[in-house]
Amino acid sequence: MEIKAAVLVFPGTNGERDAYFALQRNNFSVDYIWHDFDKSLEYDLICLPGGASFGDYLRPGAFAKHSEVTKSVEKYVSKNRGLVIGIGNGFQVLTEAGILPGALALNESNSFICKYVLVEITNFETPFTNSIISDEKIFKFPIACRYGRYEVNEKDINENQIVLKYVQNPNGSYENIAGIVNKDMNVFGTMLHIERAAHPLFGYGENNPIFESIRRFLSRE
Amino acid sequence: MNNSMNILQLALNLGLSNLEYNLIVERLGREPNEFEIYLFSAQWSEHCGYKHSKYYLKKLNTSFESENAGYVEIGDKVVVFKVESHNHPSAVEPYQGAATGIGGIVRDILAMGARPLALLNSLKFGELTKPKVNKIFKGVVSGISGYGNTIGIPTIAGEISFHDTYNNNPLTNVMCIGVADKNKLMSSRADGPDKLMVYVGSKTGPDGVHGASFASKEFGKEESIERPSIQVGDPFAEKNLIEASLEIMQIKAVKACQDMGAAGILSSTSEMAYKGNLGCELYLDKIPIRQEDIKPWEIMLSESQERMLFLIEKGSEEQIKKICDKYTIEFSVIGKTIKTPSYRVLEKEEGKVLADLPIEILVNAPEYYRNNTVPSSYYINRGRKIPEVEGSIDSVLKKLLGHPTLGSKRWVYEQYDYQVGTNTLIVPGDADSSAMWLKGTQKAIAVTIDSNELYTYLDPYEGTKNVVYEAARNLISIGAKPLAITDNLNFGNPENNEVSWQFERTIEGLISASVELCTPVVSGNVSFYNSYNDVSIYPTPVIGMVGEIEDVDKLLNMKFKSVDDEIYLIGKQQINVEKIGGSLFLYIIKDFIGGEMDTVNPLREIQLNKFILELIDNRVVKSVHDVSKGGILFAVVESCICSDFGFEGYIGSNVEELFGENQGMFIVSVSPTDSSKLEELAKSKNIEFRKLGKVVRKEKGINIGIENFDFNVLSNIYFNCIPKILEDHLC
Amino acid sequence: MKKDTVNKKFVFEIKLKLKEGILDPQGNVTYDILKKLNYPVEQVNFDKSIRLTINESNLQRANEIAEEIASNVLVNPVLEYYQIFQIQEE
Amino acid sequence: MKKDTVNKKFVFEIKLKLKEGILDPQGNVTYDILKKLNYPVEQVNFDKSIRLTINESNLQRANEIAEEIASNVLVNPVLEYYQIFQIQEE
Ligand SMILES: Nc1ncnc2c1ncn2[C@@H]1O[C@H](COP(=O)(O)OP(=O)(O)O)[C@@H](O)[C@H]1O
Ligand SMILES: [Mg+2]
Repeated sequence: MEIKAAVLVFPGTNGERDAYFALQRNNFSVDYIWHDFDKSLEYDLICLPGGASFGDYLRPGAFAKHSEVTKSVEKYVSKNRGLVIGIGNGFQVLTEAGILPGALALNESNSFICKYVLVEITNFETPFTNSIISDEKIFKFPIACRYGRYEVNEKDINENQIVLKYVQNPNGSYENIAGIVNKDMNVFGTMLHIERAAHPLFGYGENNPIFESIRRFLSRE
Repeated sequence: MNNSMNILQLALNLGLSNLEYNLIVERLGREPNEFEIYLFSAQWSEHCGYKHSKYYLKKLNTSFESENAGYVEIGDKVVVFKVESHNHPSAVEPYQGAATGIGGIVRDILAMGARPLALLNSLKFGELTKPKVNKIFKGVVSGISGYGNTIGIPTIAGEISFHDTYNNNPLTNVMCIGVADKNKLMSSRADGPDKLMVYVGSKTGPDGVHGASFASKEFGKEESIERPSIQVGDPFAEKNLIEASLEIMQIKAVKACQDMGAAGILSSTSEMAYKGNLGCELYLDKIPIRQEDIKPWEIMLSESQERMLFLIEKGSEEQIKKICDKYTIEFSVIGKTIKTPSYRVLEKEEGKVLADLPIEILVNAPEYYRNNTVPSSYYINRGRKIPEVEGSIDSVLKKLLGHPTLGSKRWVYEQYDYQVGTNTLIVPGDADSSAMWLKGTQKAIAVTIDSNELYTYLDPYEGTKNVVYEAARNLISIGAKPLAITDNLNFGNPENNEVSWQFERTIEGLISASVELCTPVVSGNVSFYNSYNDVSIYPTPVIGMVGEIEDVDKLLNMKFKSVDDEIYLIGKQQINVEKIGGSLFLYIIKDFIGGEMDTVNPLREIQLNKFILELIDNRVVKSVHDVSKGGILFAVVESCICSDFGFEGYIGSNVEELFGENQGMFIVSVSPTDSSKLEELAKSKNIEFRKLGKVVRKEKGINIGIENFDFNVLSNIYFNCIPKILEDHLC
Repeated sequence: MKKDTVNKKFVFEIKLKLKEGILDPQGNVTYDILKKLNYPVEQVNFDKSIRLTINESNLQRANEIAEEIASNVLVNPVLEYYQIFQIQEE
Repeated sequence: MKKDTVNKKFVFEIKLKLKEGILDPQGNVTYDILKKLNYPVEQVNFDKSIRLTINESNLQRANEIAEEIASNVLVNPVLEYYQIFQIQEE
């Protein structure tokens, strides 16, 4: 069964080709969607990739929330049409748009951080993690951002929405949170560049655990 | 009479000499008007006109004036690359200076029709403990991070060194690499008359007016001179410009492309037309401007960032405008090429003519050549006796690891996104060079950037050769075959005999090394007037080199891989302690520069390089690291630290043998089962080798027989080196 | 939204301040530097300040627009709150 | 610098504005977005605003300190100029 994924491209986005490559390698069929797209999104998976939409001016993701396609994503989510993931800037867009709770603030160090971190998967009961075929709970992924510090009001997030936690907090994120889902568990956002774990040449396994889980989840339906 | 006095005075104020002014009058056969003098002052500045370097650069075996960047072919791809400096702007405003430096070199690559895929940089700063230097350092690094990361081009490698010669003249050299399909390269040459010159990108403001002539002056004097209005980078506009340009260049009606760099509209339009043996006509009212009160000459000279010039066939305007609208950037037809070889600037079409100049006079700045004599400092330096280094090996090693030139640059490269684009196969800190995968193939592009101001100061000719060979060794170390060179020649005041001599000898060294290694110089840049109060920096040629990796699965880094692997020194075996002049440890420990420097033996080197590549190709070795700054012990320690292993063996018995620098050496590690194979191969190829020791667990430390170092102690000094200095000298 | 009346210009400053309890890394870094330089500072806060020139027929409308821009576009309510000031351009 | 007198707290706002002619990319892009959303804006400028709490014995000393901090540490004189305001903390 063909699983269709869309990679959204905002002005300034620069991780779209990385997301495309990773999704393709994980057997999705992929299209790019430019940000002025205001029709309904007929895809099984929507990916908001990393980068710096609108130059990250004002705040990362702050302007992308006004793009037509973001409204389309909102509808897509409320209709429960499929799954949505936001990576890095994509996560920032989702929080700015209120599709995911919380916000991403300036790193504690006041500077950009690009490095590998270890994260623990804390909830295996989401579409993004429930088919991970590994006994491992700890994974290595890269981060690359200046605004990666996750902040949220305690009351806006439930424990089971927290999917990934840093083993060692790199940026001051609340409760070591590295990735979350919404209450309906059809939207996932993370500051980890999971799409960069796309090939053994980059020091990862043949398959990406998260994309693999998404694909399994979607093909089961 | 009065008027022509004023024009001459203006010319002098703008940095032209009396002689040059007379030359202009003579060539034109008339007095230039005020507007035209502005044009000449920029186009004939050192930065645009290459007045003091043209004569020498012509000797390089390359057609250097033709295009925005050079290239090599790998498979059915073309790899385009160039290095460029932004030294003066970085001294005045480090963040924006570095940021706009990135923007500029990226547009050079883009102008060739290639997608920019990776960045490297070579940075030079004074003593980091000085508040001023400290600020410049932090500013430059965050400028590169802020701009490079935002446009989504990874910064994958680089080099940084700290020396007091750069206290007032930091160097920011940035290199960019792009890839295009073989038949898709774009030219900057106008291919016929009556084609439209199209302006694409951000609006024009008064930014960097005088930038070109500013880069052609030295600091110190005339401190009060009006600062050029600083160029501010807009990475979002750049990203839009990149995507728009790549789309525009797919259109057949697009004939040529040129970035607007130094002397912006003026030099891009004039050079594009001139290269096609044509003239051009520009209409000033068509140029998108940011503020109403900008003067005509400011528009021409402005170095506002994020702008490109295209030459297109009539009729394709709408198609191109649509792309610009999509990316929210300006589009405007600003003029056209004409048959008459004149450079004409009009207020508006059919309007007042502001300038009408024979284009070849405008574009061809005079060429200066000096009969250089060898400065006495050269002999004096060589004659200086290399001092005794007292103190234990332990204390010397710790000092080196804690010196920012040798300590880890992690604090820097963690601020660069080195992975966006997912082509980066070697991340910073893991090897002597980096590699970019050509997705869809087994091949990769290897890249490195290198310099050594101590070597090139002691002996510009041999020093430059050493640097080029070291760049080659860096590529060899990861398994790449060196293909071509780009160079950035950072020098002091070229009107000074010593500097002029250094420049000439550097070019000669560059030519000889590039010929020997079969790596032509395909692009480059010259930066003069890096001086302060009449003191010039050490001559600093920076060499960028690109190589090819046949099979990505064979890529190697410098990390040791497993306990009990054996470690060999391949190549030259005994440090000639008579020839360790220019070694970094002498500068760090004794503040000494002088003495006899080791030089490369081309035949031996080339043999050695071939041998190392063979070892890698046959998967005999598991890691390779070239021996360079800091000598043999430092190379071994670095491999240990970055791989979390210890060492046990013997390297040498005194400070000179352990830290002295000679040419032509590699450290390799090999599994015990393969060591005999390695030895046999080396013998059959007549390559010298010596077993230094073996890899052990890090808990056992780094044991060199005469001394045993605690792994964690060394590792901490190495990784905390820069953060510690910044912390201790917070400002 | 077009009006026939002649429009005037109003300039507002929208100030975005971090909410109580939200870390201010820029403020902290600057504080450390100032302390090191021996300045008697007790606290440093970085705010964002955005100046808007608005074309409207009257102050009240302009005020409403500024309010709307601040709350819809500029502020991130998880991290920040805003204040609006009408200013005289100097 | 230490005084025996009891110190008071003074709060200042240092505002950093871009000099005439210096490009303001953030302001420009924000302007574009507001225009696209049909707000009647004519111009948008991004300034920096830094609040300093200073411990000093009297206002005049505090003022001098604020001045010194602004000019020595905060302002980037090639791009910006500064203004100092004494403020009442709300
Ligand atoms: N030191 C050098 N070595 C080789 N080529 C050089 C050198 N300096 C300049 N060039 C070449 O001269 C041309 C003009 O350089 P430059 O003025 O820097 O270009 P741009 O107009 O892109 O700024 C380019 O083709 C460049 O590669
Ligand atoms: Mg160019």
